[in-house]
Amino acid sequence: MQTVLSIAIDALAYGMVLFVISIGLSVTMGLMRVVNLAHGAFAMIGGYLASYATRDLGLGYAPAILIAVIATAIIAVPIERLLYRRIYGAPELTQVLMTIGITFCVIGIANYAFGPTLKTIALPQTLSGSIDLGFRAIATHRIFAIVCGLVVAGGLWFLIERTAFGIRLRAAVDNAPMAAALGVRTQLVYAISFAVAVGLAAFGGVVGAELLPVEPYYALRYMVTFLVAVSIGGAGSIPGALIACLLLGAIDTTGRYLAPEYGEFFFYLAVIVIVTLFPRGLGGRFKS
Amino acid sequence: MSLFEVKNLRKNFGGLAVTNDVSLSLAPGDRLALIGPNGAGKTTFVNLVTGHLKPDGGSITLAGEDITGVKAMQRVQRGLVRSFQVTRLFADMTPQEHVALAILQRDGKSTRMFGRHDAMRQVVEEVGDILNLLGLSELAHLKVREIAYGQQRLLEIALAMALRPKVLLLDEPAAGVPQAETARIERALDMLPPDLAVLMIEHDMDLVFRFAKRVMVLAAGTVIFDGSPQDVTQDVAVREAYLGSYANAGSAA
Amino acid sequence: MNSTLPTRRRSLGTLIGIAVIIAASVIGYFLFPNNLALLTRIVATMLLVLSIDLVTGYCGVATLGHAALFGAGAYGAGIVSAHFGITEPLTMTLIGAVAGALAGLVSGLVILRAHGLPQLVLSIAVVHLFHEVANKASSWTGGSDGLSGITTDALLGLFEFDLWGRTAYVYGIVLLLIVFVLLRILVQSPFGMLARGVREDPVRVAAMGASVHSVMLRMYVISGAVAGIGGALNAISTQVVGLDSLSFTLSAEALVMLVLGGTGSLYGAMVGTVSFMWFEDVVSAANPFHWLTIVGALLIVVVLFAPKGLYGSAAAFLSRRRGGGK
Amino acid sequence: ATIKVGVVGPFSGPFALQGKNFKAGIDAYMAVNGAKIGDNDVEIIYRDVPQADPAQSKALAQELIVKEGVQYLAGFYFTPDAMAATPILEQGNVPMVVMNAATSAIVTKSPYVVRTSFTTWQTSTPIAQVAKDAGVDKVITVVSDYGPGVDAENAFKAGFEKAGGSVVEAIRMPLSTNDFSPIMQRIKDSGAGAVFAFLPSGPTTLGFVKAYNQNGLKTAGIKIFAPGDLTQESDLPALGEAAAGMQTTFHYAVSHDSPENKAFVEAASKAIGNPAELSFPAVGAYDGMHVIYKMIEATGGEQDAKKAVDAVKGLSWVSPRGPVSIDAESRHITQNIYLREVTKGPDGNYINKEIKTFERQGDPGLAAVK
Amino acid sequence: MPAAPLEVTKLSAGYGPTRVIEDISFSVPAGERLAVLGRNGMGKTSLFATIAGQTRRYGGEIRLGGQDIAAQPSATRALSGLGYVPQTRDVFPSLTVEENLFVGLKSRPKSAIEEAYTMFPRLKERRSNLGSQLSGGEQQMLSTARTILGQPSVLLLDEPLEGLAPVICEELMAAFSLLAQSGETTILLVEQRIQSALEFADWVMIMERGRIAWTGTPQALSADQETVDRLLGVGGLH
Ligand SMILES: Nc1ncnc2c1ncn2[C@@H]1O[C@H](COP(=O)(O)OP(=O)(O)OP(=O)(O)O)[C@@H](O)[C@H]1O
Ligand SMILES: Nc1ncnc2c1ncn2[C@@H]1O[C@H](COP(=O)(O)OP(=O)(O)OP(=O)(O)O)[C@@H](O)[C@H]1O
Ligand SMILES: CC(C)C[C@H](N)C(=O)O
Ligand SMILES: [Mg+2]
Ligand SMILES: [Mg+2]
Repeated sequence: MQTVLSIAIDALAYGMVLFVISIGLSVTMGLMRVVNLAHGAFAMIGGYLASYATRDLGLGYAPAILIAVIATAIIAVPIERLLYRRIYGAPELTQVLMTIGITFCVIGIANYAFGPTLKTIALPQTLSGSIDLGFRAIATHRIFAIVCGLVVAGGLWFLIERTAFGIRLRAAVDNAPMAAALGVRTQLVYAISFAVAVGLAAFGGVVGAELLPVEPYYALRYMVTFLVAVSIGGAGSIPGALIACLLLGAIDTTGRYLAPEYGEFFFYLAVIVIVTLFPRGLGGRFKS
Repeated sequence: MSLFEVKNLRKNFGGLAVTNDVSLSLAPGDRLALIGPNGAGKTTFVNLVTGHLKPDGGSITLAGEDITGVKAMQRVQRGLVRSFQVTRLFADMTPQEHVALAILQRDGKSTRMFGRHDAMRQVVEEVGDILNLLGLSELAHLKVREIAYGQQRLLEIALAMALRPKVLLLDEPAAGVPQAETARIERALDMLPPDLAVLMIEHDMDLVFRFAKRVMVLAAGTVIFDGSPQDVTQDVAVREAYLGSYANAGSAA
Repeated sequence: MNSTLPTRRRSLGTLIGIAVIIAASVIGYFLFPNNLALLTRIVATMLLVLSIDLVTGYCGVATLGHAALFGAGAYGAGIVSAHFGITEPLTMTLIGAVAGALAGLVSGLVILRAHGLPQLVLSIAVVHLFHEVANKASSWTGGSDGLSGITTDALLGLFEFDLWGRTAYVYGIVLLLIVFVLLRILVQSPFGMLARGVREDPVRVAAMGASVHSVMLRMYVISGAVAGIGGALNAISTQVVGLDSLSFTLSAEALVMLVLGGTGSLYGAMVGTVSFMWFEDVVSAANPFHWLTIVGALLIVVVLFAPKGLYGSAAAFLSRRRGGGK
Repeated sequence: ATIKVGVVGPFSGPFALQGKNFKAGIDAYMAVNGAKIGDNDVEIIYRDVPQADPAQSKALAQELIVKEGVQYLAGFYFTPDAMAATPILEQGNVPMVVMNAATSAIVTKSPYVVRTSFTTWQTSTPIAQVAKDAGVDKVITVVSDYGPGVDAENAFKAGFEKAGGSVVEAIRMPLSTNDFSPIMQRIKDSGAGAVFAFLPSGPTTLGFVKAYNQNGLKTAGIKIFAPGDLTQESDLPALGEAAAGMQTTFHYAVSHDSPENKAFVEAASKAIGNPAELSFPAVGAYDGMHVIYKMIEATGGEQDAKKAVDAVKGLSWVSPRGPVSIDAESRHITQNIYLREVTKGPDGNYINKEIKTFERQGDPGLAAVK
Repeated sequence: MPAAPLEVTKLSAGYGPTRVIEDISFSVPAGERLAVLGRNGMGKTSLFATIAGQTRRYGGEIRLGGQDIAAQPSATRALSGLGYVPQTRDVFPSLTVEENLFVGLKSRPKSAIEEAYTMFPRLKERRSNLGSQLSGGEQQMLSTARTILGQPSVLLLDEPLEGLAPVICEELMAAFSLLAQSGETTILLVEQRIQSALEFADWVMIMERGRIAWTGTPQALSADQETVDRLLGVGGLH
């Protein structure tokens, strides 16, 4: 029983970290319909900035997160204007080409600027210890990640499903020329959404850095993980992404506990089973 | 024995009974128009019959065989062919290629991996005939994405014709086609083999009354009328639900 | 390649293609006589990229897992040589093709269960499963140390596979030519047209009475055979097979090459492979430490200025010029 | 004349750090010993294989030999890459100096292979004795599920059982594991008194070590034993406090206290730019260059692979890692293996501090696979 | 005299290198109902799309209420009072009916959506359905209602009756007439049902291969069978 509970807690914590990092990608892929393979690159930029802020500038964790999110979003603005704007609505494969190119560049630049070693983000005292749950210990930081996940999920869901901005965004995505013909300033809507998605990536990069440490190859190393999480959830669906991440966290954790030597195998087998059962993703909002 | 028979077909979307116990039968040579208000369930009916949707109940027989559980494409192979209300075409292919593909498919040659479709003289000839019939010859080599919508509608019909079906279901074949071109469609329809059974959904009443020998009216998923074109204009329920003042203007044609 | 030209012009196209391939190979041979191993690798990769083009460009199946088929061919050819003493190159190639086709069948059955993004994920899952199996079956595959001990007889009993890689190169070119011609015939056949139809609108294809699933599955098997030949060529010329030949990375790279050249045309696949690998070789030799950035920049530039890929955009440009001239 | 040395390694991509260390070691050696041997200039040509990719490695090796005309091949971080290049050595008349790849069998693939790094068997065997001496009888092994991991598992098991201990459970986990909590839970549940772990150096070590602490294994007194890959110096700044007290065995620590090492570290730090990035591949490369220089001297710059290799068989010298020699029969390096503990160094940074030496260790792996 | 709600001068446009609109000039007085007729592929849709800012314009001016909007992006044109109901309907498939209507509101209060429901009760019944789940006719209603909610001063309707039941057509035409009579909306209508179009319009414009081939009153056109035959095809009128 303890074991089950223990696995459950690990699964929840891991799933939430996954969620925090991948949800931004769900927005770009599902809502903006851009297969943004550079998502990890933005998460990584966030991580580097936060690491720099805490390690070199000696700032606290909270301001570091804030700086990382805002600065990454700002960095993303010209990239959106010059590059992404050209691939909205382009065939998926073209988007893949462009965003992989961006990822390569970011990796190269990060490697050049920060060197190839791991970078950590200093945690405040309150988050760096572990909490004793009685039957086991869990890192305080993971609790923090779980809370972050829930807050992000709630906030984003509200933004997209319940606000005028969310409706306009979804309209623009469905059919940009028509949305424009109805007076939606699609470019602005896109730019804002992109900034939000990138900000989320950066946020996830910082919060998840304990599990997925920041280094130049981060941008590609976890790309598949994010991609899987997002599409299992159904791109664009926030509840879907949440469920998917928790589910994948559970499968991964359980597999790793019960049969670590086949961990990867079970994980991808499970992915196949889930996709076969839910070919549009768990929360798929779109017709096939 | 009828060629095509639908019995007690039912379909719900959520709580909405879109198809409610609909039965219908077609004999070879039938020309039936299925009309009804928007959202009455006409397209859904076609989708059910062709296997694009799964019915909640009821049965469908084609030439004496129960095809209720048969896959959509096999229904087509057995001679049940449809056109789409909103055109579904291959945007990057030419009308010629479309029709050739349909003919090759009909003849069971579409999966040949050697030999080129355009090397088969018969096919090319037949493609030419069909395109000509629908006035699409000039556009034969343009990509479909470059031709006007109305012409795409004609191509939809060309495809259905090329498949040489036993039963043809046309979902608003004239929607978006100007009256002048409608004449072309009518002409094409006239040239269909006489023993073919045709069911046509249309909101263009002029066309309906010129074409149909029998009219069925669907409203809210239920058949409210099944009879001759003459009688339908006299039916109070149909007038109110659908025809409006058209009934007064009379089925002049 | 989309409009229906008269037959003669099409065969002419194939002939021109053959001539270009031969010319390019000869030029390659004399221009880079010391780089034949690289050229052979390019040819092997080209077969993989062509194979992806069959399912992606012609059937619209998104895949990031195609190395599974390539790797199956490589391991198939490698294992029969290392463990069963079958060292005749033609036989090894054939076995590679069969292994690839089988892998194509298996991954096709899995991957075709979804569309779009989920499909992409299925393909990723498949290549990871293959990778994992190969890693686990290390007594057969050598696991992560790689399968070594592959030996190859002289080709036709005459030509040894030598250090300079001449035999391997010529053999690769011959394989490429055969595959190219067969694929030209395939994509111009009714089946090829049907496949394009599937890419554009599967619902319409089904409404014509054709089975979308079976078209795509067949294409997957064919594509597996092509990729398998590429894998076998790699095994024969390198004499080592590593897990990388079953990796996501290779799958992704090959897809990038395809898109770079332009999907939906055999030439695009070949142009993409050559340009990417050549470019990579040049810049990574020039600066082994920071070349990734330059390659990244190249990809961005291509999307900005040749959105249909190098070949695709060039072809579109030419046909527009020609069209405008009329 | 100019004598060219072709170096194949991961200079970009996820293992760029290791390739960077290759280059630092080579640059350091040449900075200290000059780029000239007699009248011959030595020129290094680098070729990048970012991840294990034997076909690419072979193509590049061949290009180096045939086109660039290199007389020596060197580098090779990954086993399959090294393996792939071995068949062309004889034909090309080129010796290969392996500066890292750590599978025992590589040296058997061609008589022209010389290795100046280590094998996983070599570094993992001594820690078994350490564990036993620490009073541990039951150990659980946890390794990454790939070649070197399996080697480490076997090496430890063999050594530990010989010492009278027992391995209660052997876990192999996917290389891509990010979250190690469930593994830690398994370790706890196994009832073992200590864990033997192998993870390749790099990002995952951070998660592993953190999970070890945060899941309360450290406080529960479950010790961790590992070869030095887990505490590579370049990972230490990130691991920091979490790794403190961890004991590993390895052939080289940057903190090794000897005049040779001091000189090496100084030169290599300069070459690499950021001293924190310096770690073991650099010393493999440094010594590899030493071997190559000796070969060049012996052949007088002529291309004669057999003579060159013969000349270094039995060669011994004092490397930055301590006294070493090339075993005449296996052509693999015989060296000291050190037990080290992670502690804060004099300048406040964490280091691997050597606390015990296992002298003159050969490669037990060769015997084991034979 | 106030500027005409819509004035087009020497407009030409097309797709890529192919021109499909050639040198078109016309102007529509306030509250007028203009019918644009023509056979398939003659450029009616392209004309509207160009006015709405969705094709490549090669030259010419488009004035909305006297202001040149030709260089403005589509959204700006819409916000300054241009309404466009495209032939292909273009409902947002992944938005519900209500959300579709919401997008059309521009900055009007949400309660205004009721106006659309009054016009098409059918839409109210299906308010929480996704756009992709609507029947053809329902999509047409939604598309029209969505644009009208934005209270455009110039309304471009591209075959708004297509696929609608005869009763609904009548109601809709009546509604359009009302809108025009209020004087605040100027309507341009493309319609294949020539009879309906002529009953509705004050003025008729016929297009032929991207150019204006004929203009005049509906009465004049009805009387001119030769033009009808030539420009609209045989048997155009019944
Ligand atoms: N997937 C679905 N989920 C929910 N409701 C649906 C779905 N598909 C169709 N409907 C509803 O079912 C009803 C019938 O639709 P159908 O398309 O059959 O109508 P129709 O008679 O063809 O109308 P029209 O003449 O306007 O084309 C419509 O009200 C539609 O909104
Ligand atoms: N996206 C496009 N790309 C290239 N050419 C196009 C495109 N859309 C339309 N055309 C061409 O422009 C011309 C005018 O088409 P348009 O759709 O404006 O005609 P229309 O008068 O609205 O016809 P319909 O009555 O069929 O709707 C046609 O010849 C058509 O082939
Ligand atoms: C442990 C690692 C340094 C070994 C290396 N990756 C190899 O393949 O041999
Ligand atoms: Mg319908
Ligand atoms: Mg039109």
